[in-house]
Amino acid sequence: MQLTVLVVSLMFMIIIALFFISAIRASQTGGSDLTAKIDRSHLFWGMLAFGFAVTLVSLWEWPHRITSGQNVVTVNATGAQWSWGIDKEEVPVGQPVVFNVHTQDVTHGLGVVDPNGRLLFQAQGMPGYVNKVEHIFKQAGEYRVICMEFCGVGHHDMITEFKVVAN
Amino acid sequence: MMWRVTIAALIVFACIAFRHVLERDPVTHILVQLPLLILSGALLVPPNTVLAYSWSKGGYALLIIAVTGIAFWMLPRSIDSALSSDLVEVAKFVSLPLFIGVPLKLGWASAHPILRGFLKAEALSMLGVMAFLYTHAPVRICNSYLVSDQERLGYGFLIVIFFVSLLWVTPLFAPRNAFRNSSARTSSVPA
Amino acid sequence: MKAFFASIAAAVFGATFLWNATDGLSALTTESARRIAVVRDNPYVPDVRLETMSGEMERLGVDRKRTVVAEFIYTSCPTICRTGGSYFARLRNQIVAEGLADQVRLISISFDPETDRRAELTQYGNIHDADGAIWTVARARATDLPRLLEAFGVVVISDGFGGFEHNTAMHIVSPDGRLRSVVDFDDVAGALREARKTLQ
Amino acid sequence: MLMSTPRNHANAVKLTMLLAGVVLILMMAFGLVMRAAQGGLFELDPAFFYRLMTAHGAGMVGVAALTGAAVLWYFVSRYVDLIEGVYWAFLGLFLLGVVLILGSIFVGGYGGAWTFLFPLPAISGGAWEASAAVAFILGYISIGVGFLLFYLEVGRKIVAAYGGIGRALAWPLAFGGAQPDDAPPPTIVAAMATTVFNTIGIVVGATVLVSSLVNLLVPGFAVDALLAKNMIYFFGHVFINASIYMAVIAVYEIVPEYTGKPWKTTRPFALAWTAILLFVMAVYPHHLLQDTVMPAWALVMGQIVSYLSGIPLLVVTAFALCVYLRGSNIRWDLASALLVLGVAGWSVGSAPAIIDGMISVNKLMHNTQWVPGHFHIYLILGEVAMAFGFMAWLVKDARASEFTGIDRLGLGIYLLGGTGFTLMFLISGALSVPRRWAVHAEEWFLQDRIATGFGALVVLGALIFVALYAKGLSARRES
Repeated sequence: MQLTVLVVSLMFMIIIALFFISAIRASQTGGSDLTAKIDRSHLFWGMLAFGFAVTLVSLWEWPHRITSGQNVVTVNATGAQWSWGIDKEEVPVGQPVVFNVHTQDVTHGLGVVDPNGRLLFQAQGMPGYVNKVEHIFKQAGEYRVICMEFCGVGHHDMITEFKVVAN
Repeated sequence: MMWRVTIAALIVFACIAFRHVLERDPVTHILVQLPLLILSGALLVPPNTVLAYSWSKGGYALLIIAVTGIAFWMLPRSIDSALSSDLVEVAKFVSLPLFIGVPLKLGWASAHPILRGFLKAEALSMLGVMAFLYTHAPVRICNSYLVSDQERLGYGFLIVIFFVSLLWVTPLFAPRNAFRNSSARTSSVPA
Repeated sequence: MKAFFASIAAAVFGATFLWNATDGLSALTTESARRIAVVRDNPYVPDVRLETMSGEMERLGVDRKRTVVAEFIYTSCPTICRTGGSYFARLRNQIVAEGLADQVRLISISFDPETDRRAELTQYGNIHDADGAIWTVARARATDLPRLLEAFGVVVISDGFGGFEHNTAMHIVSPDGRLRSVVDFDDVAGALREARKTLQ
Repeated sequence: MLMSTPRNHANAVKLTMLLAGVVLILMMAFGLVMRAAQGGLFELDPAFFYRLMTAHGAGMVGVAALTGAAVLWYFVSRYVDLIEGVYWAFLGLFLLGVVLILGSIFVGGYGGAWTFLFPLPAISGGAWEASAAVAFILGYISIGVGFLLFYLEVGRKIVAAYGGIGRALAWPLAFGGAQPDDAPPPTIVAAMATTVFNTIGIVVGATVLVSSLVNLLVPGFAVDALLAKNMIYFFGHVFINASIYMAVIAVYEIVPEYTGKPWKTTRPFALAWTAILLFVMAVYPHHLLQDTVMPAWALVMGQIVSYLSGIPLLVVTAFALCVYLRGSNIRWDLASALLVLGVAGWSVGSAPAIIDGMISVNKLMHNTQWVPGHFHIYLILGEVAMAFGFMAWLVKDARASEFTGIDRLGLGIYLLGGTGFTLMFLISGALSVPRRWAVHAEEWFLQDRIATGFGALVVLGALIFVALYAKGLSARRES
């Protein structure tokens, strides 16, 4: 997913850059640049339509939805300067796991990293509130919890581990 | 002059006569009674009175005194004291008109437009602080009032912010004494 | 120039005035001002007699051998007194654990003597496991209440539904009958620390 | 040609830009040190790292806003009479704020990041005292007051001269069928819009700053963390955006000098600026997409407005500049090249920003180095490039040749360094490297070290620009 995001972003960035490069070239030659090939109102309506489609697709299923039911595993994760406390050492593969993110002091960011070092999801832990985030783990292994919101001098040391096990 | 003094006196009299009703609820106490007392003080000053003294130039000294008074009466403990001590209650009825209302009006008249704008912006910010603290404080701020009252007071501040900013911003869309380009250096005319 | 000096004078006057009015910017509320004043003045608490849940009359004030940690409650309180009670229970456990059982006395004082009779006091004690040895629940006489509340700086107002709202805290009274400090109702560690100070 | 900027205002702005140039290089050097330390090139005490980070963040936001404000003042003073004293008061309060902030960081040890996210300033875990955080917040308040005075003066003069906020925003043209010739110039429209939203931002900022101050002085007076966060991000987002939207005035005013075609207020332009005015304020919830306790509508609004904000930028500003350049025979020199680069970099940087503004992506990319990736594009290749372009233009008369070898070298180094540096951030973000970590895992060292190399090029390029500017200033003084 992250690499897709990177590739898509770079693609858009290059397209935008190309517009400028072609315009800069056309500034001296008098030739036509990329903007000459596009009608501005088309660009406007095109961007609007594209945005509408992307919004619909990306929010059709609410990204923060929390399923309820018997096979949901709940984990309480509590951030404190500077360590994470999690009340389960093992969670199952293939089942929805809901993380209740708490904090004892300042704002922390719960980030869960898979055995390959890839960030799977994150949520903020804020004083006085409990943010909930759900994930279904696909493979067993050692996972790490890190802090994603700057919380003081020990921010980078807030690393703890838990296991995802097959049933 | 006479009718302004009469109205001011009537307002102060009403604030005293109905003080039990007004002070029972922090919303009417802080958002009705206190502003009315300030208003009564302001009424004592004839419109467009500009003090000709050199010390009052720019209105700074007067406005600082008024702001000090306002800051004092924004303190929750001052409100509590007014309710628990007769002396402070009397001081309230005297100080709000005379040490806030009067200097505020006098200082405002000689204040530079930027100073006025600055004070308006700061007033909105401080009202925001009050709304923030009263709606979200985890502790009871005034011993004399219930927590639910305190929260209503916070929302009262929000409503005040809404109307006051409307009052101050609306004229900026149609300034009375400004005609297009009256003080503009030039419009974008190619030379 | 005169205007400048007048402004400076007004600002200095205003700052001094506000500084004094807030105890050096540290107390914006009556509650925090009261705590600062208590630490500064150590006022004597009135030597009133409290009727405990076991029916004895107990003196609050001078000539005690123990430090008293007092809180103010009413037993029909649905919210904060209950929580306060559980923190008091924690404080009691700490006192036992640290061997201070014969040096610190905990009293929950009801300011609602009309409703809170012995039965109610006892029931409140039972809920929180207060057996009277270290921690007892007591009520003040109606005639003593005003000066007692005044001395402790507790303000009780009716919430309009038959209950009360009041500022809740733990009050530490040294053996010589002086109020030494006031800490948050949930600050068990702070109360213990302050109580220890009075024992030295 | 437009009437020129009054000499006294021009001199004040020139001094500002010199100060800003020096601060920029210092802050870039801080950034370079942090990147090198992350790459394991040397050991840095984490507490010191986070202090540098705080200084870098606050310093960069401050200097971006300062340069933007200088651009605005310089050009708005061509159209209305501005009081010079207000500018000096603004600069004085700004410098007072800088002194307080630097003091709080390097004397008091404050390292709670420029965002002062409640309640971190009050709960440092022993790293700094509350007094240091108080000094930091007082520094912000001083800067905020300075900006408030600045905008009050600009705002009231524009309102008086152009007949109200609506007219200054060219609403009669946008919504009423008035003719473009009667509309205020682009500078005025942009200045009015930034004045309105940044004044609102400052008022909200003052509220949360004072509340934080109350909390620091009287800890029992806690504030609500979610509300504080909303207000802080509203303020922070509006403030940093305002700096870019102010700096783009330099493009409207300077590029026409090079092409001979005036930049006109058109209907799309007027509509775009009104849209910007609303979007800048409505978009901030995209900073809170991971707070599931926020109302869902606010998060949806954050995602949608985040995308919509790209439209005025790409369809109006960027598109117009491209159309404008075509066949313009623009004279290229350091100034015109950097100004065009500024708009290009800003536009390019919007892509990763918009994508991070999607809730589902945000869960994976936010608070990784992806985020500094996108805003370093906005800054290095956007706002700061425009500021350097403005500086080069200010002294261009003092220089003999138009587009010298050293100009081209500086530009090339800066562009290469900026591109590489920001790309490494984006790549690291995609590889799940968290942002704001003093100590990195060894597997991230490679990207950190490459970024350090590119970062050094950025600093070198900036040094060349600032040196050329200083030289230009002194040459002009002699002549």
